[in-house]
Amino acid sequence: MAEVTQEKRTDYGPPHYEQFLPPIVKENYGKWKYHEMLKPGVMVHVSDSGAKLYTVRSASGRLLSIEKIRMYCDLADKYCDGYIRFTSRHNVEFLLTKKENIDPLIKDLKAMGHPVGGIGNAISALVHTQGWIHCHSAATDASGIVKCVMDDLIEYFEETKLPGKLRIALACCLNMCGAVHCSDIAILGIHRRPPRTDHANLKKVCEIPNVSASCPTAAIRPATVDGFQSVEVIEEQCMFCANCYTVCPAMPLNDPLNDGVSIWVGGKVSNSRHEPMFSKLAIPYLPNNPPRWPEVTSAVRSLVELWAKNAKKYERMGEWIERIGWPRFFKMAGIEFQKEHIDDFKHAGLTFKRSTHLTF
Amino acid sequence: MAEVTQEKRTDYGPPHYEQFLPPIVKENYGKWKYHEMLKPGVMVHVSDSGAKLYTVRSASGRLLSIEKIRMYCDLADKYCDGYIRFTSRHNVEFLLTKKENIDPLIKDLKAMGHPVGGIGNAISALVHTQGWIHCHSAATDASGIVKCVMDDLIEYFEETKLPGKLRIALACCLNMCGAVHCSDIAILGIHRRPPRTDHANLKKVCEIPNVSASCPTAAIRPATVDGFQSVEVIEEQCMFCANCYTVCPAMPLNDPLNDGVSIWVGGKVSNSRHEPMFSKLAIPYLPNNPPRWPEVTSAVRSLVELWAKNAKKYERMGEWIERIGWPRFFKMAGIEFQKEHIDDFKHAGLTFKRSTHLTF
Amino acid sequence: MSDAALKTPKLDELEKGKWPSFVTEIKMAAKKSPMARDLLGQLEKSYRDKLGYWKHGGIVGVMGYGGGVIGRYSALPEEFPNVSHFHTMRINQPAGWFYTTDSLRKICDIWEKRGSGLTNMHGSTGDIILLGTRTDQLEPIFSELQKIDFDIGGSGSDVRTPSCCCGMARCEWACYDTMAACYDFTMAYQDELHRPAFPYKFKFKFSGCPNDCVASIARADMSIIGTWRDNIQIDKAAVTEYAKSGMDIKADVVDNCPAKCMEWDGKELNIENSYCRRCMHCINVMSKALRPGKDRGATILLGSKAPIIEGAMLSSVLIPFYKMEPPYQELKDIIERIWDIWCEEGKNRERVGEFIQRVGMGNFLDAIELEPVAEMVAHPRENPYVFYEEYYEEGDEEEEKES
Amino acid sequence: MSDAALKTPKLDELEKGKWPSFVTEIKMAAKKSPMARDLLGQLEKSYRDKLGYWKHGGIVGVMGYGGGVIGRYSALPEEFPNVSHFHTMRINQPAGWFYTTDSLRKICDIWEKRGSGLTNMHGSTGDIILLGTRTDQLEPIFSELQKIDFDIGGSGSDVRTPSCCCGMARCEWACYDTMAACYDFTMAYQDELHRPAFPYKFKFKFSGCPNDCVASIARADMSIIGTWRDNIQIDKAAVTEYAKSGMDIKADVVDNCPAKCMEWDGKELNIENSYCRRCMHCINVMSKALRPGKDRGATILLGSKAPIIEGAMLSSVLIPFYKMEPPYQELKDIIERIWDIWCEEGKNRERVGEFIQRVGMGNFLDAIELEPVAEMVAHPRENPYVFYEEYYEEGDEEEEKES
Ligand code: SRM
Ligand code: SRM
Ligand code: SRM
Ligand code: SRM
Ligand code: SF4
Ligand code: SF4
Ligand code: SF4
Ligand code: SF4
Ligand code: SF4
Ligand code: SF4
Ligand code: SF4
Ligand code: SF4
Repeated sequence: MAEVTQEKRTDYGPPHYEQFLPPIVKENYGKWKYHEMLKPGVMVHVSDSGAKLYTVRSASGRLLSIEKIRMYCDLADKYCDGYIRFTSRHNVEFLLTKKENIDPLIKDLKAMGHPVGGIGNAISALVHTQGWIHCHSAATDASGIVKCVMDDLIEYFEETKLPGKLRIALACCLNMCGAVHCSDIAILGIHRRPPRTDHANLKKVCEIPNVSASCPTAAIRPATVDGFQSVEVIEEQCMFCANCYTVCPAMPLNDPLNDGVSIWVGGKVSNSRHEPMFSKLAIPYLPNNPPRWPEVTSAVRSLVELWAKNAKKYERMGEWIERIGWPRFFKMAGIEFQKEHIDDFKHAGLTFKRSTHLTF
Repeated sequence: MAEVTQEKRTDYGPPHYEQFLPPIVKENYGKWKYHEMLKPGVMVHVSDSGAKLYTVRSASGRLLSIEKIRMYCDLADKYCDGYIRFTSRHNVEFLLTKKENIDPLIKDLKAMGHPVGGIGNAISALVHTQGWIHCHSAATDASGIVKCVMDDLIEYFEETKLPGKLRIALACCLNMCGAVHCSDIAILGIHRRPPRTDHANLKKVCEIPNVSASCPTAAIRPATVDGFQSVEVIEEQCMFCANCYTVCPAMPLNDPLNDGVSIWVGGKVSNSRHEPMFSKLAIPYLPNNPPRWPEVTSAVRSLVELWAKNAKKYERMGEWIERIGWPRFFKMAGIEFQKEHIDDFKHAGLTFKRSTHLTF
Repeated sequence: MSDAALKTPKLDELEKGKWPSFVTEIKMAAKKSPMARDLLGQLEKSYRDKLGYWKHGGIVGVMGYGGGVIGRYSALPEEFPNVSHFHTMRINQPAGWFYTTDSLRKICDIWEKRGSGLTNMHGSTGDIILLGTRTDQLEPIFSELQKIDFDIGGSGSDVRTPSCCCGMARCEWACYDTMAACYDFTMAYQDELHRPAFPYKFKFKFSGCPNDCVASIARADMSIIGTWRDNIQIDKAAVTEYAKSGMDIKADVVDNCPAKCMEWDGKELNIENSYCRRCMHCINVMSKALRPGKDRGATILLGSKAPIIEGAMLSSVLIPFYKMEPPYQELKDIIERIWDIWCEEGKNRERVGEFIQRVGMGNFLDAIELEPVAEMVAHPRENPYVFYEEYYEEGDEEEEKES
Repeated sequence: MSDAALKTPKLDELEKGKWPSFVTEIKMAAKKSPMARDLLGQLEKSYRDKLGYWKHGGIVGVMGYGGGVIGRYSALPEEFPNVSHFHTMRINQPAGWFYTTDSLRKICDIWEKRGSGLTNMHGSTGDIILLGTRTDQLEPIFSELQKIDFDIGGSGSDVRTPSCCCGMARCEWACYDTMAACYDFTMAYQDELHRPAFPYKFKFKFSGCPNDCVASIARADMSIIGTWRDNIQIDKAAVTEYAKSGMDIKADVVDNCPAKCMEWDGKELNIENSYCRRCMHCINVMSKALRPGKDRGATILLGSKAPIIEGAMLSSVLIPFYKMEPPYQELKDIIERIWDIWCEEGKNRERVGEFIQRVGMGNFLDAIELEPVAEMVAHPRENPYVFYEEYYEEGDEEEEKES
């Protein structure tokens, strides 16, 4: 009987968070006074009551096997009374009450292959998406590039030698599930070939008016092709957004020869100092070159280092570029400015340089 | 014979400026080293050679009778060897080589009723337009309001007690011949009633497709009214731009009951410090109240004084507001923020507040 | 695919280097899970061919719910039969992503039995992502989840799983209780979360202060970001401490204040709070000396989203300051009104931010019965194209204008 | 209207106050000119009725020219017969608005004989405005203007009368010879100025430095604004003088530098010129100590205009730095190409700034054969909607991609 009721339960929502809070957190909830970074990846929060909570932040690859989760649990049982949390950027945080547990925990984590860091003026883990692991839309892989980029930048995760925080994110298509649009550096998978319509099947799987309507540039119109009721795409009007594909499976854009990656810079989310900003196009196209995407990793490293070398303390990527101006940024970064960089979408005019504030 | 050739002369262009330059200007052309303001309305330019050129700037009403021009000429003959110039804001400038001529000249000017000033941290003359003097489009008069506003603000023309320059401009309709869109304070004539179509005559004087096409909101469509081929206006879609009237005389918007004036603030043109900025809507509507427009003059004075009291040195109106934020500006100015202030044209979304940078 | 044949030379390259390897994770799972093994095989092929091999998603789910499962099928089911189905389940994470090891182990156990053994901790909306299972496992999994009190999250045109920063649990700057609010709203909107009935998705994200550690301003249709109304709390002694310890207060703090409202004369730090923009910078840098004021609440913003189709948007201010006190009724009333008008007049696949831009903020505010305030705009309009809704007619008494 | 009857109680109010009165001017003219007198009468009526009494303009002009005269007719010709025609003539001012009294008197003489005796010195485009005459006077006036070497300015869809700041004639900051350039371009485009053949008007304005004293960035389709490429010239001794004389160099100069590229240690002023934005502020404030660099020229910007119809625009950078040396051939070639494409593809009443926005800056640059440079944008695109013009086909050799 109980069993049956159980089966019909819906809309009960997630478990209440309180049962997952360590006692020290419950006791000092809302009473934290200040925090300090003790060393890379380790900080302490001090409460009004004087209580101290130590946090050790460790990188995960986000894609975790249940084996790995269980290993984490073992560590949390050993050092944290069975509590553990994840962060909004997919790191794992161990909350300790005993300072002396910090180093043994870090040792165990490193032994498992999980670096500790990402706190303070560091690069934290990449927010990213599914890529070839799970999504039909992907113009590139997600986890693979993330792995290569962070292998290369690991020093900036494990140390805090940057002028400020630097957030990198990746999305494998223009849907931008990784919400890369406000990242210091964004890696974005892009298509560059118009959809190749499966004329024979389109009518069966999609509604033709919906497909036409889905195109923001009105590049799609109903047409009979090879005797099939289908659509035709005016290729010059296509900017590869894949909205048609989202609406209709018979219009795939994935294409090994033309898909690849673009790099965007200067976005931020926090309101600290400068208001939030969108990322802007830096490198229009780099090829998909698995398994190690050398072009992408080296481009990202150059950008990180250029910023690290030139920005003032606390200056995020976008704040730095705003101070020195985009022309100077392109020069310093050695990136050729091209037609592709110039906005030509709806509000394009507002991105034109409407002053003489120029550097030479 | 010569007479006849003369008659057919075209495209000879304006007279060459060189013949109008005082000798001291010709000699030191391109060699000026620095300038200083000596007193309100008077400055000296010093050349690399040491030569000194004194400028006395005097207000004119822009609308000048030939009698007045001749009086100016008399003064220029008396003090300036027969040279005179006008400025880009319609003031008259007397260029003197003898310092001792400054005061007598000023005396003569004042006797003629022409104040001296407008240089440095002052309010200069208003750039403005035709109004009821000459234009068919005017939603208000131009010269009249200018006169009232400057009568009221004369102290700021004749003295230099402001934090920086303040530019006021007026345009009598949305065509904005006074280019008021980048002024510290802009006074703009506005219509608020949709065109009243002269159905009986429209077809005779205008092409119906052109009229329909002229409307940016597509509020106009062909229709037969009272048996006449004409157009109808969907009134809720009209935002009173008068573009239809510019294209077609049979669609007048002028209307004594609804026309009036709006006030805009915070624009600038120069690249000094901040990049050029557009003026933004401060007061959506004030009535046309000739001959002295008391509502307009008092609104303008309040804005000037609010800025004068609160801005830092060199801070133009728009720079000041940008520092303190628009909500604070509205509070300090005692202006009620209304629906009308919120942009709803093409790029409206970009004017929404997309951060938490707020003052309370 | 036969066990012996599984060679992954490309993917093996991704086991090198210091960053945790997802390939290693898949291989760990593959020891027990044929699904994980075929995933590895198909992925190796993707790496070789530079192409994903997943078919366009199909609609699958559990009884009673309209979302929460992303259907996924291999395009190469013959080559990789174990991933012929490879559906993802989105499980609503607990607020703030805090867990007991016990609860995590229970999830692992279910997923060991009935799924690929692979997860994302977490998806970028915030859910626990259980990565890869077959259609016939969906109901059994749901029924086992019920037993451990984990419910399914959102997908499709519904409320998406809300998320929040750790807030008061582990941060000194939380201006309201993010976890309590996140939980409350999640519970309040269970029906909207599980049964898509909107024009498109609607996301909530809760950050405790303007640092916005869940990036809510960039990726939530409603962004709820903590702030304060009164003065920054200053501990003058602690300021002196910072100065003594060598901090360059002028350069590091004062010069970085976007409002230029701070003064430091070498001895005393003064803040002209009426100009302070609540940006957090000074507080971030001098955590021991400065704290947000005491009159705390949140700024409510609306409309952020990724670029498809009108271009990306950040959320914009709807309510400059809202006291975030349960049951948050006033806010919920506004949310209802927003949903009402958006459901009624929104186009299919039009996010609320796009909807507002289309109908105009002024009209939108009218519809949800909210007064316009200057805080909603970065600046007032620059163009003179104002729609006045009424005008005087000849013969009108002046007083009669309102119509 | 009979002389005796002319009462102007409303307008009389505008003879009070310290600012020069346009009513007084009209009255001065009215003593001799019946036109001015009827203008006064009609204007008094406008003031009473809050309404203009001019009819929608008609097309009038002089032989050989397509513009330069604004036709104007009273709507009350019976009441005010002397302004039944009240056309305006736009006379091309000399560059920089410098005159000899001799030349001005000659204009006055013509206008006394053949017009209302009223003028605007000057119109907001820059012309001498001769305010009010009859159709039959237009040819005689033009023929008399010819004798004194004054030509007619622009109106309609043509090049409008260019204007410029006084530049090198009276200003230490002129980075190129604005008056020479203004005159040269005016002469070069006489045909385009007098014979409307464009989709809409096209204005030139020349400012000698970024202070932009003719507001060219706000109201010229082509804005030519002086600037420099090398380092600001510093006279260190003069800097010291300013400091001694009590100037707060930190507050007044350094803190106002938008590039934050200046340093003042109480003794020496240093400018990191590679970051300097050429805003002019420091030079404006310390005119004796700082001067623009020596490698001077102009930034060429395109596209500003009033709001009708797409909303107001400021000009945007087309050529970041151009050496303004006669005959300015390279620039003129570009202008030709701009006019070609705009005339070919521009819509009726579409300003060049609107045209560029419609076709896209990238495409526009292609058409006028100019390379894109980063200086043209405030920032690169934020949206990912790039039109790539070619793609690889299967079987393509990689090298063959270009199509
Ligand atoms: C744990 C976490 C919240 C959570 O509930 O999960 C968190 C925790 C803290 N954040 Fe954060 N932030 C977290 C994501 C974010 C994000 C969101 C993101 O990255 O997607 C942002 C916005 C990033 C952006 O602007 O693009 C963010 C912007 C900040 C800032 C503003 C930094 C700036 O200068 O722009 C601060 C203040 C600071 O660092 O001085 C901050 C400060 C902090 C503090 C110091 C707050 C505190 O006193 O506890 C915490 C440790 C700081 C650190 O990691 O350096 N946190 N923080 C998130 C950790 C993510 C990770 O694993 O790396
Ligand atoms: C005479 C004139 C040029 C002309 O050829 O006619 C002129 C002349 C000078 N301008 Fe100007 N400006 C003139 C119109 C302008 C305009 C255009 C306008 O107002 O429509 C601007 C742009 C205004 C704006 O930004 O909205 C302009 C923005 C400046 C600036 C920048 C001020 C700022 O801080 O934004 C300076 C620099 C300064 O004043 O320190 C400047 C400086 C100067 C100097 C000091 C240049 C010099 O060394 O000779 C001249 C006297 C200054 C003064 O009037 O205070 N001039 N100046 C114009 C006089 C108009 C008038 O009668 O008042
Ligand atoms: C799983 C996840 C990525 C991840 O690896 O973390 C994801 C995966 C997909 N997203 Fe997303 N989105 C995910 C978070 C996001 C986010 C970030 C966020 O929520 O903070 C965004 C940007 C913010 C936003 O909502 O705008 C995002 C913006 C999109 C969009 C574009 C929506 C738009 O209005 O622009 C689409 C396209 C669509 O809805 O048709 C999309 C569509 C999709 C679909 C369903 C593909 C599709 O076209 O139908 C993806 C399924 C992939 C798969 O097979 O697993 N996904 N998606 C994230 C959800 C996990 C979770 O529940 O925790
Ligand atoms: C006389 C003058 C105003 C003044 O009192 O100074 C003027 C007067 C007229 N302008 Fe203007 N404009 C005058 C300078 C301007 C300026 C300022 C400038 O050139 O620096 C502008 C804004 C800058 C610009 O070009 O965008 C300007 C933007 C307009 C517009 C809107 C154009 C647009 O693209 O948005 C119109 C409407 C049109 O062209 O149909 C217009 C139309 C008109 C018309 C012809 C009315 C019409 O609808 O046909 C006006 C004739 C009035 C009359 O009866 O005398 N006028 N007009 C100015 C010319 C004097 C001169 O030649 O020196
Ligand atoms: S970003 Fe695109 S490809 Fe990547 S998971 Fe989201 S929808 Fe799929
Ligand atoms: S990819 Fe986008 S632009 Fe291209 S056809 Fe499809 S919907 Fe249109
Ligand atoms: S602003 Fe309008 S009303 Fe005034 S002169 Fe120009 S076109 Fe005429
Ligand atoms: S005034 Fe403007 S909006 Fe109104 S009908 Fe005429 S063209 Fe359309
Ligand atoms: S958003 Fe603010 S309150 Fe929440 S974790 Fe970040 S810093 Fe703390
Ligand atoms: S919170 Fe930001 S705006 Fe306010 S005083 Fe501190 S730094 Fe300045
Ligand atoms: S624009 Fe520059 S050069 Fe020309 S007058 Fe103004 S300050 Fe002098
Ligand atoms: S010109 Fe402007 S940007 Fe350059 S140093 Fe001077 S103040 Fe700074």
